[in-house]
Amino acid sequence: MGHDHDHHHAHSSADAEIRAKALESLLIEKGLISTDVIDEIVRQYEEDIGPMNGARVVARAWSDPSYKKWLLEDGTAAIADMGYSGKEGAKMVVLENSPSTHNVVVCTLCSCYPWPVLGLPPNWYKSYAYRSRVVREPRKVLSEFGLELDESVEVRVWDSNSEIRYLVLPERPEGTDGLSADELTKLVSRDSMIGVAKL
Amino acid sequence: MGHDHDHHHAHSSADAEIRAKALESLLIEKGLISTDVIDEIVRQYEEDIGPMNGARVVARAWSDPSYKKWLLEDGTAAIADMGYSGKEGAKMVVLENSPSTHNVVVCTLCSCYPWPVLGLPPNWYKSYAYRSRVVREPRKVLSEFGLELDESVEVRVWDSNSEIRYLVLPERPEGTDGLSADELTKLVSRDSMIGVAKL
Amino acid sequence: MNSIHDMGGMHGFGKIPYEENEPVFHAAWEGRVYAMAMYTPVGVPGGFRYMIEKMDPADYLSASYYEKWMHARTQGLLEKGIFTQQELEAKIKYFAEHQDEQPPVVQDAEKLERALQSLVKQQPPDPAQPNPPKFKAGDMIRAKNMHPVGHTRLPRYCRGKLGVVDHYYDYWRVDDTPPAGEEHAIEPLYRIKFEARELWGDEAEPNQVLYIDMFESYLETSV
Amino acid sequence: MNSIHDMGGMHGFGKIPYEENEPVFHAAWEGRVYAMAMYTPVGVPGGFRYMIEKMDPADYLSASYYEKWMHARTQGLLEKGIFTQQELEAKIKYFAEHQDEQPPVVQDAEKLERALQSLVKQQPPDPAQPNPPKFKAGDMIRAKNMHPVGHTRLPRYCRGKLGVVDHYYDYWRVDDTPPAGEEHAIEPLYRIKFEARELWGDEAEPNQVLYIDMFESYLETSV
Repeated sequence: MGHDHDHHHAHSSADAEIRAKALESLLIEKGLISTDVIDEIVRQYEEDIGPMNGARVVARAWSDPSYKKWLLEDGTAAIADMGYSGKEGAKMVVLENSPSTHNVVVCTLCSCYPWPVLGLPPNWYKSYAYRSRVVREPRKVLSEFGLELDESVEVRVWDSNSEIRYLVLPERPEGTDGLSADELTKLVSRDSMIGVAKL
Repeated sequence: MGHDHDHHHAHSSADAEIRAKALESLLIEKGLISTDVIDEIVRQYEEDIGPMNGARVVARAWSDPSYKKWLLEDGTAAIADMGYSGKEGAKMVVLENSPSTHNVVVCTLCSCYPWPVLGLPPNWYKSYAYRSRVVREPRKVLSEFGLELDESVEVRVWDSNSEIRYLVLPERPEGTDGLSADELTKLVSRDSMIGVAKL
Repeated sequence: MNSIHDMGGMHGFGKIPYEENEPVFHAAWEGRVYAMAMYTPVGVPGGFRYMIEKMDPADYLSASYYEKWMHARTQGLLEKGIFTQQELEAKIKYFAEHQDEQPPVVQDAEKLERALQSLVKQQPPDPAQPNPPKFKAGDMIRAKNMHPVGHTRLPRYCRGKLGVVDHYYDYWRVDDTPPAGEEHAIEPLYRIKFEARELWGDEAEPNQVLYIDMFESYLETSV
Repeated sequence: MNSIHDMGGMHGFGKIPYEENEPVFHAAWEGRVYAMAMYTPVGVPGGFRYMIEKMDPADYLSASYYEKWMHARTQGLLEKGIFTQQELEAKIKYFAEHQDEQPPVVQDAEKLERALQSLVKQQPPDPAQPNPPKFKAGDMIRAKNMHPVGHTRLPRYCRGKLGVVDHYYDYWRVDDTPPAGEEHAIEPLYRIKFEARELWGDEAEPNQVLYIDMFESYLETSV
């Protein structure tokens, strides 16, 4: 989908590894962090904290109208009810997509992202191309993701740069009436909860 | 006066030399340019076209009130009368400094500069620091050049980005009453004609 | 700070790079840098984001995401005096010359417990302040034309633009660099809605709006 | 184009580098690139400046001035089909492997004469157009909030700002990328004066104004 601007330092990732080892070594020697903290945080973000969390929230909202109502009224509390809270999720706002409204989230200044429900952001979300372009030409950007929106659809771009974090509630796909919440969870992609894809 | 942001590619100037040779070789083989054109243009900018031209204009204006009047009214014609015209000097405007007004010139978008009277710009004029800062904090920038201006002096920053080019007419230094135009010429610095220095 | 990080609306960055089935971390060091950046209990002077924004713009653009995080974490520790440049360079030299060596392994149940607590801790908004919010939903506002040298969360592309207050959210700590000697202010936070045309003029795409959260001190009553 | 070249008002570039007794060219290749850039009688598609602005922003920031010129000249010749990427790479390879070799030497009195004429040629403004200038000195204007993807000479820091027409200068060719299939427009050009406070808000320095020349299509009547 185009070239990655991180290529400029591609040659130095060996250096980065060495510098990271030096930093870890100093922090451990100074007693500021321990190996198990680093190992466990990495493990949690690799295994437990990721878009499957957001997908469970979305599936429950699709399955339970009263939960959906609560989620849209008080995202933080409704998401905490699923066990998801903490860093980069102090205040969660859920944005409902509909046939007439499409929401898409960015952080132009850095890469703010709702960690408790989506984990750590993918590279494209952190890319200079996405950060610079989606506020100015969201339809063109979305079309590069394969999502063509009719002009009648209002595109709402959310630049998340205070402490508020956003989760997009995608439209429930057709033909999923009989599915359980667990089955629905598997349908919900990360990209649909950022707003660069529909389901 | 601080680090030069060109350091990032310092290692590649050998590459640049090779690429320049390749380009020259192709252009000559294709019959688009000749060696004497390149040699002579380089020679002219190294020897003939530089701030000494502007200095002669300034010295004449200091010495001859009617020339000064003409210069301020029609810079292009008055400068052409000294034999200076051509590329990046199609329309010249001369800006007179005074005890109450200080003019300083920049090109924020690239590095437009009045070639016929000042030659090619120095690196600091082309630096990202100068281009980004002098429109926003000219007094601070000028103080880095050693020029402290009283708050009562109006600072006029000129961002030259159409085809108009500017030459600052600095104030004549005190104690120069008896000097000839030739002697005055030697006093006029490049920086004073850009507006980052007084004489 | 009007630095390169404030890139909303810029041209020139090409197409968006997309990777199918992207891993959380592309190399083990990225995850370790992430954990050290977030779970070392030492603050970064001026804030983590500001430390990144102050990078040389060419370095900012050429560094990868976790290289920027490593820079901010390392620079912050240097400025706090946790270790010296000499100590750091000696360590880098050591690991460059001993590529099979690893940092020491230390387990610490207490540190782990604290980290796991902070990972999931709910952080509520700040308590209400003596002055009530100045704006309410529906008010027309103008985002200030401000150019602070310190950190700010008001991007350039919104400054000076007319918008509407869409929602008021409690009081929150203003992340901007406070004036010397002052604490971070606690202010009402609002969701502001801008029409794309107001932001981008004739080049705006049709039927687009932008929502962005702004602290009260970013806003002026529109005239 | 809102690319990195449009850096007026940005923070983060540090102090201004100053070199005493700076030579015109810091290396012989710089002068030769300058001459080739300006005196090769083949235009650069879209214009020389635009070709530089379209560089990847990280490359733009890390390239030196004459490296940018070389890029624009070379890229322009490639796009015009004057030589191919293969020919260029072969030449680069040749000179990399034969560092003592020089390009061929060819003298051409006719080319030299043309170059010297164009060096000093007076280029007058364009002739007046059927529509007279819309503004006159003293008029309040607002610079348009425009964000064209093509080249423009209206920097971001002036857009949307209120100023005063200070002077009208004849008709000039608008350097901006024209719409597809159209020629560059010829328009009245004005000198516009902005108060620093209008541009920079509270952070403006005292007693400062900015003058900048703007084509008529950059201006709106202020309301």
